[in-house]
Amino acid sequence: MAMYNDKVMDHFMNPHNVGEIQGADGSGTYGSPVCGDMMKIDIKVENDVIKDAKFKTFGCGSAIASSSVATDMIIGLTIDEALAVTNKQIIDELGGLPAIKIHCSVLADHAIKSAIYDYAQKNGKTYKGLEGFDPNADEDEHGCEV
Amino acid sequence: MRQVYLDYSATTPVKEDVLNAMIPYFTEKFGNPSSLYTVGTVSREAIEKARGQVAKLINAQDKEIFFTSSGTEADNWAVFGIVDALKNKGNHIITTKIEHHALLHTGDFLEKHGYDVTYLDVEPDGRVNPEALKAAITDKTILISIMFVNNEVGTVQPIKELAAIAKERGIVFHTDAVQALGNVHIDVKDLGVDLMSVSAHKIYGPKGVGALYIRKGVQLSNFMHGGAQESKRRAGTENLPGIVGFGKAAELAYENLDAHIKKVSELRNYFIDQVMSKIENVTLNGSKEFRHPGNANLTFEFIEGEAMLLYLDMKGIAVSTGSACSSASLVPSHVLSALGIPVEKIHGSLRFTVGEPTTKEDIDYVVEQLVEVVNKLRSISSVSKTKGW
Amino acid sequence: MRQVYLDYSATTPVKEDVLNAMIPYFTEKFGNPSSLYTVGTVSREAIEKARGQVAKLINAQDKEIFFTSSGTEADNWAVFGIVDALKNKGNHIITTKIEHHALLHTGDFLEKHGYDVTYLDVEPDGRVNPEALKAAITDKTILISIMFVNNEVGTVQPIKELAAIAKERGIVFHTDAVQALGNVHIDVKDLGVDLMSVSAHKIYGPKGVGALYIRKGVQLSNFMHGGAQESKRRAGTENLPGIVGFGKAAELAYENLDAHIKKVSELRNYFIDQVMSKIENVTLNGSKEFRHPGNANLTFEFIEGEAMLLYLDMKGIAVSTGSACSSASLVPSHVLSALGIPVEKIHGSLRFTVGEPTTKEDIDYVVEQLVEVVNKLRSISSVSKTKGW
Ligand SMILES: Cc1ncc(COP(=O)(O)O)c(C=O)c1O
Ligand SMILES: Cc1ncc(COP(=O)(O)O)c(C=O)c1O
Ligand code: FES
Ligand code: FES
Repeated sequence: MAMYNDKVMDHFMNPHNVGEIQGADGSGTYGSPVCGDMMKIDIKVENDVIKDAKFKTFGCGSAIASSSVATDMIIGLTIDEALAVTNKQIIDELGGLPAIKIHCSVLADHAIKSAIYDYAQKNGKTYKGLEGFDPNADEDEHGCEV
Repeated sequence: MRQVYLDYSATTPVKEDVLNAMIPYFTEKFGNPSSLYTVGTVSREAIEKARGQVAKLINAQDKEIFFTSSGTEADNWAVFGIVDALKNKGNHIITTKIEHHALLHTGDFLEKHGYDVTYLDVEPDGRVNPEALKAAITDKTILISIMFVNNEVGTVQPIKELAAIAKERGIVFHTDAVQALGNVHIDVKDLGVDLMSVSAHKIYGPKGVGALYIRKGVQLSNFMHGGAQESKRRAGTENLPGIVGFGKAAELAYENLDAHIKKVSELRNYFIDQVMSKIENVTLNGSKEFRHPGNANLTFEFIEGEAMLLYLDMKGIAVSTGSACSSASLVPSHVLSALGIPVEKIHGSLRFTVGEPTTKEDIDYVVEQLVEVVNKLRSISSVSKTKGW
Repeated sequence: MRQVYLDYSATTPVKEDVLNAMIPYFTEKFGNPSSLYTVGTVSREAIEKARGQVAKLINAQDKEIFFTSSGTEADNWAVFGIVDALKNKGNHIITTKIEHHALLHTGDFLEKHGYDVTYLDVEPDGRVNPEALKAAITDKTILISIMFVNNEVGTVQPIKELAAIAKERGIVFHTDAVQALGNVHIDVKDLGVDLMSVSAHKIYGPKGVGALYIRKGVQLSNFMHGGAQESKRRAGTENLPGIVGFGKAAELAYENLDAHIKKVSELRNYFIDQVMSKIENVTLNGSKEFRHPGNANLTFEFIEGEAMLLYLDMKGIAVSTGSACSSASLVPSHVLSALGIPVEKIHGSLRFTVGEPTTKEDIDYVVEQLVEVVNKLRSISSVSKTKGW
């Protein structure tokens, strides 16, 4: 399969951190099935550190691979560090995505922010990295044209 | 690992007999068919033989067949040829929302050049309502183009009835029969069509050769300008081996038509039954009754088509999808959209096309793998029947 | 009987290596290059490889090569694509009287659709005078199309100089290089052309595949509308084996270019010398210096070309003629006419083109037979040097 590199294919075929966390500290959903991609992410937080993250994704190969690698990346990071993760880093971690699939990585990046936003809301916390973030904002950024 | 190709509507392998027929025309019998010496006349005769073979498959006269480089070229020629020839008569064209891009994008181009194009809606099963066609005709209508068999959902149109409506109003009728050829019975005389596009690579012939049937007496402008080939109607040195291969493939399709239809439709039906009984939340898109014999277009809810396609590819299985995620422009299938299928369901659609080489063992293997893939992707998915979309 | 094909400008046989490269793509590796699964991506990669091979032969970037179904299609696309894209800028095109019909008939069509087309005269050797080009340019000129190497008399144009004139005036420059490819050195960057047409079957590749070089940044409308193939610029399922064959033929032509030119030009010169020394009242048409390496276009006075052609064919020799008697429309060669050759002489013209498989023995045989044929026909003829025309 020449469309995706081996690393993407591996994360797609054997995704890490699939599932849901019972009693999650934060939970966020981003995207819409109408756009063809929707990711839900649950996080477990202790002392501002993400102890665990799990995802469920409706979407294409690169959406699933991005979800897998993004959850891998944030486990063990502080909230501030996790908020600093960009879709560019997700792409780099995957060893690159086809240009047309870049938006699928944006999905993962936004889903993480949404989950942290939920955690912040529930715990009355504020993070610099969430400034200006609106989990319900228009999704024009990730390329859905429907 | 077993390799199962189930995308015969995308393209077919060239049959051994077809390739063998072609081979001599690359090397020894390579003459330019326009040349007057023997090496050339041998080529000319080979082309005329192929013309007869293609004509026979659709019950046309030999001289009503004009070879082109593809189904796409035949579609372009039909449309541009008629609008140019009849530009003093009108500027309105009628086609449908479910045509191949060869028609749709030609229509878009014409719209930018002062033409009016009506894209007819279709019924939920993909059929054109003859009353809708009648209602769309105006005094300015110069061409009606409606595809014979749809490439995604396989719906077969009532071409004879639709062509009769055109004829009554004195309007030229074209049909894109690229998917129909070799898969349904075609008799141009009985159908009463004026123009018909076909392509070799969908009937186990080579890629890069097609034909336009032009009913005797129909006037249309040339599309490809240059040399005097094809009775001066289509220029360019003939794709000699390709045309010979098209002829041979047409001959085989003619001899084999009933057996082919029986075989692929039985396997296709078995496939659909198996899938439906083993996987939940699956729907069949298109028409049950009026359908390409090999086509099964299915929606697997709650998961996305490109992901399924890639998984299946890892298991040696080749299929296609109408999902937006798999298209270069991220637009969901225009055909499934026109059938009124909601976008989230289009994302989960796969097209399987059974072909002549397909066996029951192939189907059993695909069903088995499909169950696994669908279960796996559904277990990853953020949507499900209980959670809803 | 010896068979000697001396019409390599009409078409060439496919080389064994080229055919072998193509074969797998008819049967096992038959996937549609647009398909996402492995069977499709294998095809896509084969096409990209071929694109690189063709690009290298003319020193283009890979992505500047767009495959078409023929040189004819490339010519049509270049012209229609530019006139549509630049229709707000002007409606005047400049080309020459000696172009291939793919250009001339496209020009005729445009003239019927409100365009002005200037067909430049040429010098007696077939070359375009750069001053004549300059003089023909108007404020409305949007395209200049001048062929690189003429197919009948083999004259090579000063393309670099002509393209520079176009560039200075900001006009798009196209060249039909169908006869040039593989026969002269081509470097599109050095030449400064915007568009260039080529065809596989003139360089020992298959019939039915060509390409248009589109310099990066040149805007032109699509000609073939439909699917997203060729970066959305040329629709239609790709002629996969044909493209692979074109790639291989281009690779071989690249490796072999200097040796090819040396070999065919030496044989061609030997042929001309032999004919001239053994037959009287023969003239060479075209340019001595600026000439296709394999081309010998000769006029045999007092006799008619079709008759010579048929006689030679009886002796296993394949050549072509510019005689009106051999053309479907009974019009003498427009190229020889444009060179100012009188009609009665055009009737006696034969085009011989030497190719890679040609041997010295072939040439000796042809000369021997030619002497006989010319003598025989002259003995029958009602005209002669002494009697006059
Ligand atoms: C219905 C239909 N029309 C036209 C075409 C175009 O034919 P071709 O691939 O020969 O250009 C296809 C297949 O690609 C098709 O399925
Ligand atoms: C100069 C020239 N241009 C264009 C063409 C047309 O190319 P094709 O035969 O590939 O259509 C030819 C040959 O036929 C030619 O010699
Ligand atoms: S989810 Fe649609 S392109 Fe990735
Ligand atoms: S002499 Fe017979 S066609 Fe010219």
